[in-house]
Amino acid sequence: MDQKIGSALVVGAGISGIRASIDLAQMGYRVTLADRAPHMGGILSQLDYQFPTDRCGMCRMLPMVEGEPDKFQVTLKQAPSPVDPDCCIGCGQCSEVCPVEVPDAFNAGLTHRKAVYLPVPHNIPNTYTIDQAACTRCGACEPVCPTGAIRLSAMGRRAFRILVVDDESIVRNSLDAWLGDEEGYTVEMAASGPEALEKLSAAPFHLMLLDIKMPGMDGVEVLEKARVIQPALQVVMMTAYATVETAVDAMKIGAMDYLVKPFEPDALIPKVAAVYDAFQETGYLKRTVGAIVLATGTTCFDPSVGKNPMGYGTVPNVVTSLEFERMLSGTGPDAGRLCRPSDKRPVKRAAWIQCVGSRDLQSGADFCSTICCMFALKEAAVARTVAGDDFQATIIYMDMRTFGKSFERYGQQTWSTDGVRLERGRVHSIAPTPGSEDVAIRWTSASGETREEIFDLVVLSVGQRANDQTALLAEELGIDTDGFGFVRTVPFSDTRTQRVGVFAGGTLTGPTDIAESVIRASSAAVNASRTIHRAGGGLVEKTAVPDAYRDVSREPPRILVVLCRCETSAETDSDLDALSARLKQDPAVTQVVVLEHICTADGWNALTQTDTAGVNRVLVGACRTFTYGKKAHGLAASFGLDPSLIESVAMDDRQGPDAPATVAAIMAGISRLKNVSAIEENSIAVTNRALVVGGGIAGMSAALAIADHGVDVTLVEESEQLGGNLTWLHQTIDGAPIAPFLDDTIGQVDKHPGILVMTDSRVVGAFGQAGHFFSTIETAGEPTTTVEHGAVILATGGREAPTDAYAHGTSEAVVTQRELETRIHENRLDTDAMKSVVMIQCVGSREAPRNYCSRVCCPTALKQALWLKSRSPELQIYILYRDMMTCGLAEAWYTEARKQGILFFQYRPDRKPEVSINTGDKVPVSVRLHDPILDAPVEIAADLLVLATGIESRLPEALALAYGAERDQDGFFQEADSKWRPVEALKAGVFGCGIALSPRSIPEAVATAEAAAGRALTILAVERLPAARTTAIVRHSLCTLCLRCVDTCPYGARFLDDAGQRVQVNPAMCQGCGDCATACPNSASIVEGFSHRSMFGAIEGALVAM
Amino acid sequence: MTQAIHIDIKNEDWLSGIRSFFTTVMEKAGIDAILIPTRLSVKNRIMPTLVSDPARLAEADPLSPAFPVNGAQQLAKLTRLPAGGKMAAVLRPCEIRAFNELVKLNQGKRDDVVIFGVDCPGALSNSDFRTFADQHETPDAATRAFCAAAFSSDPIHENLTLTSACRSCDHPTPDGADIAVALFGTDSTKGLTARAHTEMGETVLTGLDLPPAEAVPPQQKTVIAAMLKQRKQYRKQMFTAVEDATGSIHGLSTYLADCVNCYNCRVACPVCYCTTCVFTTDTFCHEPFQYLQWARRKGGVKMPTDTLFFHLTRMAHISTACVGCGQCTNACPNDIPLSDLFSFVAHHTQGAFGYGAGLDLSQQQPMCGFEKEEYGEVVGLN
Amino acid sequence: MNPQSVTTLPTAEESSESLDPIRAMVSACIQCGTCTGSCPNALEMDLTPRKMWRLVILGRLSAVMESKTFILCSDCYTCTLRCPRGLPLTEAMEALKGIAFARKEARHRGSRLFYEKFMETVRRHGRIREMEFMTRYFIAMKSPVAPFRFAPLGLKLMGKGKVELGGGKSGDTPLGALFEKVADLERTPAATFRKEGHQ
Amino acid sequence: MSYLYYPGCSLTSSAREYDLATRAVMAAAGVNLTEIDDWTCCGASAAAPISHLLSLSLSARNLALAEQTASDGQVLVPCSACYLNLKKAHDALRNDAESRATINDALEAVNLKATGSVRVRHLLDVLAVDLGERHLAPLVTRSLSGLTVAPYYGCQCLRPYPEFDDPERPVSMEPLIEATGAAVHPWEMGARCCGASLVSTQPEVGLERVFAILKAAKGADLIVTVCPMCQMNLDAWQARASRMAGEKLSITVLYLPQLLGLAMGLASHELGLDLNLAVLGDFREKITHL
Repeated sequence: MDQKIGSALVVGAGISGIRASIDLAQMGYRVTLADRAPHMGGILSQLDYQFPTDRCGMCRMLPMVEGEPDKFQVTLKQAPSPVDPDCCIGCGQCSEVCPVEVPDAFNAGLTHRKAVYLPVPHNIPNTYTIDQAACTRCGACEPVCPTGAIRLSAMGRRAFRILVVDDESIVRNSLDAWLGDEEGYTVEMAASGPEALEKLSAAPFHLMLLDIKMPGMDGVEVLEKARVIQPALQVVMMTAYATVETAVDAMKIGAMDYLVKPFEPDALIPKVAAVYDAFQETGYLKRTVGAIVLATGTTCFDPSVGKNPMGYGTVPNVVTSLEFERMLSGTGPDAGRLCRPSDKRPVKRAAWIQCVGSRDLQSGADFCSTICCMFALKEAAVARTVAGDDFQATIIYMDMRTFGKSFERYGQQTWSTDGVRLERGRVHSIAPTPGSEDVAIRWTSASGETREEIFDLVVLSVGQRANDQTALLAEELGIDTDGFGFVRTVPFSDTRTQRVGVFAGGTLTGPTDIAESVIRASSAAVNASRTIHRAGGGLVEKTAVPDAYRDVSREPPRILVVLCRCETSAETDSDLDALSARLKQDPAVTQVVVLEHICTADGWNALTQTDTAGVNRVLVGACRTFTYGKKAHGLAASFGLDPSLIESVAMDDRQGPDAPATVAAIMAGISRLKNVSAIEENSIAVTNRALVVGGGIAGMSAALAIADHGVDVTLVEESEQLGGNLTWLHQTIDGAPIAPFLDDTIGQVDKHPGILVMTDSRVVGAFGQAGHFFSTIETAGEPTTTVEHGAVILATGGREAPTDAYAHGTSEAVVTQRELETRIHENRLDTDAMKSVVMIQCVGSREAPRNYCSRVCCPTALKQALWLKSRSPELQIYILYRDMMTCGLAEAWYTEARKQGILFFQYRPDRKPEVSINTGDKVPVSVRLHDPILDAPVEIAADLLVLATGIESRLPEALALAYGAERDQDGFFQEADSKWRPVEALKAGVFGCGIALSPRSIPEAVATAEAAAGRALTILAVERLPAARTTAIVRHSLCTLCLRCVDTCPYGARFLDDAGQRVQVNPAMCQGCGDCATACPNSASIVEGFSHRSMFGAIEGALVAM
Repeated sequence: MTQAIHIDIKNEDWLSGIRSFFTTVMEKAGIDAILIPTRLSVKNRIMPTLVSDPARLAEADPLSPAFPVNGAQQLAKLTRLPAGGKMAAVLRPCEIRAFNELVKLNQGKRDDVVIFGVDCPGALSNSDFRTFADQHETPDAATRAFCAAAFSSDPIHENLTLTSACRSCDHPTPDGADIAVALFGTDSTKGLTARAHTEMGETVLTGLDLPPAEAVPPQQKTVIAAMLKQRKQYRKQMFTAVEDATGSIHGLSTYLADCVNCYNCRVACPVCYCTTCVFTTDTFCHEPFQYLQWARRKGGVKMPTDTLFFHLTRMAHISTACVGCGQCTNACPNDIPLSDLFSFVAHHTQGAFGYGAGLDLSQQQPMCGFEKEEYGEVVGLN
Repeated sequence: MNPQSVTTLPTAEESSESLDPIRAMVSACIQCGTCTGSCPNALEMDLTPRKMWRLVILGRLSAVMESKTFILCSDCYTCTLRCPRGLPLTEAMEALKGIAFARKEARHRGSRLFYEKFMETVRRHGRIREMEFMTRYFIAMKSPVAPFRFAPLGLKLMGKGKVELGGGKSGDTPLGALFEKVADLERTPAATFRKEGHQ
Repeated sequence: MSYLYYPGCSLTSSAREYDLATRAVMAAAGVNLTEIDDWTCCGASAAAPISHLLSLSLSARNLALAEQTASDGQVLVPCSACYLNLKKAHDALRNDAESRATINDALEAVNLKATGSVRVRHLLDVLAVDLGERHLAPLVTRSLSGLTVAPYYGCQCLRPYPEFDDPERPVSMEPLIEATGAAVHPWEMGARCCGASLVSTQPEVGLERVFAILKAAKGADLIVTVCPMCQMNLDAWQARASRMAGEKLSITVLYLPQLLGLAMGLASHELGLDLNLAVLGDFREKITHL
């Protein structure tokens, strides 16, 4: 079936933009991804390491799809690239000759680059681009480009061709000077009418400045004739005062305007500019799209603006965390050696100053940037591996916000290593240390004494700031932004703006980390998809008809070798002849041809034209073959050969074609080719139904998101009603009541024709794989049923952890947050009878038994405290915390709470508050604690004690295992990758969302649900699930069933069949890593396309050349 | 449950004692068949034989220095899949170790076979054994003579012409057996002791209602210690010799120069478990062009090719599982001391992984199983 | 004061409500210590500013009054400038001096008299007259040594003819009326006002 | 250019030289100053603790008078303490209706009304911004090259109102000093507190500040100030500070306009140089040989 293809626009090609685009593309939409920068990747392309792996993971994301336009009209200003990416071979000769040097933004200005440069040094394939702002258009690069990839002269004003027609040379010359030399247009001149017409018929022009009074043929006549040759040509008449009427008549026959001679440049230039701008407009890209996803992200706070108390830019060796990231990087200024900028001395003592431009009303940031704490911890950890164990890191922080999944453990592990020191405090400012390049900083320690220490380097953990272009974009689209410039969303959603069809991903709706950005991106993508889907631009069926290639499996290898030649010289020719002769020795090589400059358009044509009738394999030898990577399929088509039968090897153009390395590469290529056999696509039929386990807000949101795409959903809920935790929650921190939202959601689920709700039901068993699962479901008082589905989403949620700490259970006056919430909700709380309330945070959290932060408790405490204050302002409320985890915009509520006079006491896990219950008419609870600020004991008489006990997972191990998913050590859903694939299990087709992933707020839970739905749809939207191109297979004749391969497979893609007779591989799960092939002693397990013989051949080839 | 029982010995005749013991085992422990070294009816030689008729045990001879094949392979054949009966096997310590490796590789199962082990003073190479056996008029005489020498209070191993694998073996006691029969340091006038090492062993012994064992002979420890001292010494010399000889590619080629790709060593190797070896697949059947290429390059190429490569590959595949039984040397038609080389390499590879081939069933073999963190630990990046 | 003494909450201390306007000024404090780190006189203070603000927030009036921290504020406004919460700390310090003077805290007598006598001169003449002011101050101090601390300077100044002895060219505008009016206004609680911060 | 002029008490007595120099330099620069008629004390640092309203009203009185003279005038204030008080009053009048009302209630007692229409400018603000080196450099008749000057800004002209300079690391004096041909002494003490009235009320504390500053000034030929309080603390207490520090810390301290005046060739008596408490002999030496 062939449906109308929906299309979407994604603005911003950062990690979120890419994620959203990939999701939409995989759901079958055409996606246009737009970004200001000349490269993709956003800020993350500058981060080489992310915790917890301290390795980069962008490679763990899938490639990008581009496409064309349904409802929104968007106009993108597309700056045509002066370097043709298809031709650029990245040789860098252009950069060598470029005279312009500018600070390299990629290395956060730590290094310099030319105006023509590689935007991301470590991209492959990598093509140069020109910094239009810095480029002086001197043109030096154009001639040196070996492939003619640079079309600078054909760019911008140079591309705008003006023809000046006047018999007076003075006029011609001055116009040439003004328009050509000054303004940079391309100006040609004609001294007479005929000459003008000649030029017009020779080449296209955009504007003609035409004199009226000329001997022979006058201007009017030229105009008439010219309009025949070039109808689109714009003409401005130049006239003497006497002949103004003629000029006016000329305008009747197509001239656009006239100038009265003599005229000043000021009179002419604007007219020309106007015509030029109109001409440029035609370069704009018009798009009609069904939905828009905004992912323009945030920028880093610039500490040098305003008061600049940190002396950034003035005090040496004070850098931002981003600059530090580049300093650590292998592609950074010091090639991965950690040296400080001022004198390149190795850094041994560094300090991180947190909350620079965050949680700082002075710099207008009443929010927490969320990422900096983990960022600093990670940088400290990585720095130790880069700079050695004698590296001393000091992190000076206000609250250590390890709020996310696995953050707390990562943190503990980092700061428990000696060499990493945490100091609670706040550094206000940095002054230069006279006569030294070291940096001295001063702060008041938690215990109150003032510390002054000297460091080699100080890193400012700069906060996130709303992107400057966000406001403009928001205005264009008519959506709101908050006081900080972040895009406002509708209640209970992090990604829906008030405008239907416009969604926001990533950090655009508030500061957040990579994982949440990726989640929001996927959420935004799936919501965009819903909009388009409702508009009829449904999901497309992948028409999986691969271009029919010739079947060569039965033929002996006949190889055509194509060698590329850069320059022609006697010696190269003889070398090439020698090489050809040598290659021809191999009976498998039937033909060797030499072509010129395959890297150029002509060369490439020559290549595609090459006759391949007699051959069934092709080897191309040329320099920088990676640049052909993206063209390989095109070549395959023109040769009618499967791409795997076409091999390209790199010839080093700095040496002769007979250089050992080159010969070795070619020989190796040949023997690889000899042994390859075209790999047939294997795929799996997809069952077009999803199973969602858990009927809380996450489960329901996921079910709705999927069902809205016309895919049926079975929603299984253990209890007798839907709603999960929302059934007892009263309102959100910003006062939005929960009940209406819950009722509405349940209503939608019940009404939805595509959703089958099974309450009182549990999944008791399951097997299967991505595309086709079988689940057995047990419903109270009914026979068990089996559901077949293509994907499963685990939304089993979590519950408030029980506790018996702080005398809970012994007194009515000691409650958990949930118990308080319920009392409020059921209106069973007499606030007037109370004078004071104490709240204790982190009860059993961030240490055994729950060594993680439950994330929601701090905002909840603020929510409840503020609610109580609003009820009775006289009420004294005391919050006892370890680190207030009010990340992102929640920080504002923290500030509000303090303004409201709510008192906060910080306590350390080794010095917990003590609680005693009083009897009789005494105030029921006494809380004793130590106030670190006063370094003195405090005793509080409380009418109510509220305990934040955190959240524990409700994901049963058996359930996870039934679907081949795993639980992390805290019993939550183990994601495939904590940042890049946050809602899916390593086993394909199994997803998790909501609290099952980790504790989170309602909007966050909804986001994960929609993200999981989106990811699931990428499977459910297709009829068959294609497997990876290269997978491992088993040669059963050789297999001894020792099962080493099964044990060793990291993806669990291998299993022993039911009969226990054969080892099977699930091609959808196999990632072709080759671990099994290594473990198997007799090559019963091999990775397709990597047979021993071809490997030996490659080695042999290399040896031959030696 | 019985831990150990006493095997009665009359007039110092161990062989008869052992035979009657296994007869009791077959009758009392419900064993359908027992794999035990037995005389060939056709010729005066010994081979592992699956005996179902207790009467045939009169020909059994688990004490003979004959070691024609490593029994582990044979036992794997018997236990790979359910056999429909209960079996027992009498194996040398190195055979038990090899079998354990095969069990880990799913090539055999221990669940329904009772493994008996007998203290092993060592064995002779096939050719030496033939000579030795022919020097005595009856096989029993030969075995008795051997035992007399091997189990004397201070055995002179030089006179025993044991294989170098045996002389360098440092696991002469059958610790991996379900039931172990102790011979070292026992007073030949008194009886022998069979001790259970596993639950299965205990159940069997219990069923035999034989008298419980007497106290462990005092000299047992000292005898074993002395023997190990001797062997470790020998082993050390052997390793230095091998190291000197094979330190370079040239040296190694020289060491293996006589190889003719008969693959006997591979066939004889108990832990070489592949049904079809990669060396007999198409992988090594090169194109004629390839041979010509080699010849062109070096001016000549030795045929058969890949002899060195074969041994290196085998080393790569089995050195972590090698139990040093010496059968490779035993099988080589051209007397290449392969076992010396392989046990030398095995010593290092197994050392690297802190692994002891065949010693502990529960210990996972090296390079099976994917360790997420390993990469970082090894290359020092994380 | 002795911070070790147990703070009991909710505040039991009577009369601590006079702190309320100041509490309101600093309630948003996050105890980050920027003020302490920035204060030129912190080292000489018995309570660091951070501690003192904490006590203010906790309503421990007597403990605050016992300290001389706020008296040692030299109005350099560095803390006010730097406070991440943008709190009007220097003003709050002044307000505390105000409370202390109003309570006629014995330990702050010296400072109080210095300020009061200063203002008295202003009240009488509209402008300050060092000589008159100093003499009044010394008399009020009832401290025989006080004058000598300033004597050298005083003489130096006189020597330079830099001490305005009054009756000279400088004008004389009594401001009694204005002082009275302000006093009246402040007696009527309606007028006790306070404005937040500087930004 | 013309300004309303509020000298403030100190400039009529302990800081007369500041008054003289200011008037002289302004005249030389062609700036015309109109002294506010019948101005009174701003309340200094003493009024605020006693009564917030009183301190505002005292300052407001002067602004009211200024408004009578020129409703859109600019009030030039050389004393930083006065400047801050007037600025606060101005801020209250301009940005807080409630305060404006109450202040004017108070001012009724003296039949005055203030709206905050005039602008309050510190002398340094005017010198650095309105005049700047472009106006002053041409007036330099004798270069002070060879002199190294430590610019001392103090607190209250910068904080809490960062009107014309960086309140943490001010630089506005540097171009002016360089215009005189003198060099700027590199230090970090320019905006650190001098101890203010603590030097009188709590000398043991206040003098700590003073000698920290004098210490840091070592290497400079002189310190220039823009506030009588700072000036007094830095010049009058050098002997005691030296004793505390146990090293000689005496150094010449001038008011900024005095320095400028010297460069403009004004006579030392016009600048009241003889009134300064700390003008060292060797400094006199130096300038006479310039």
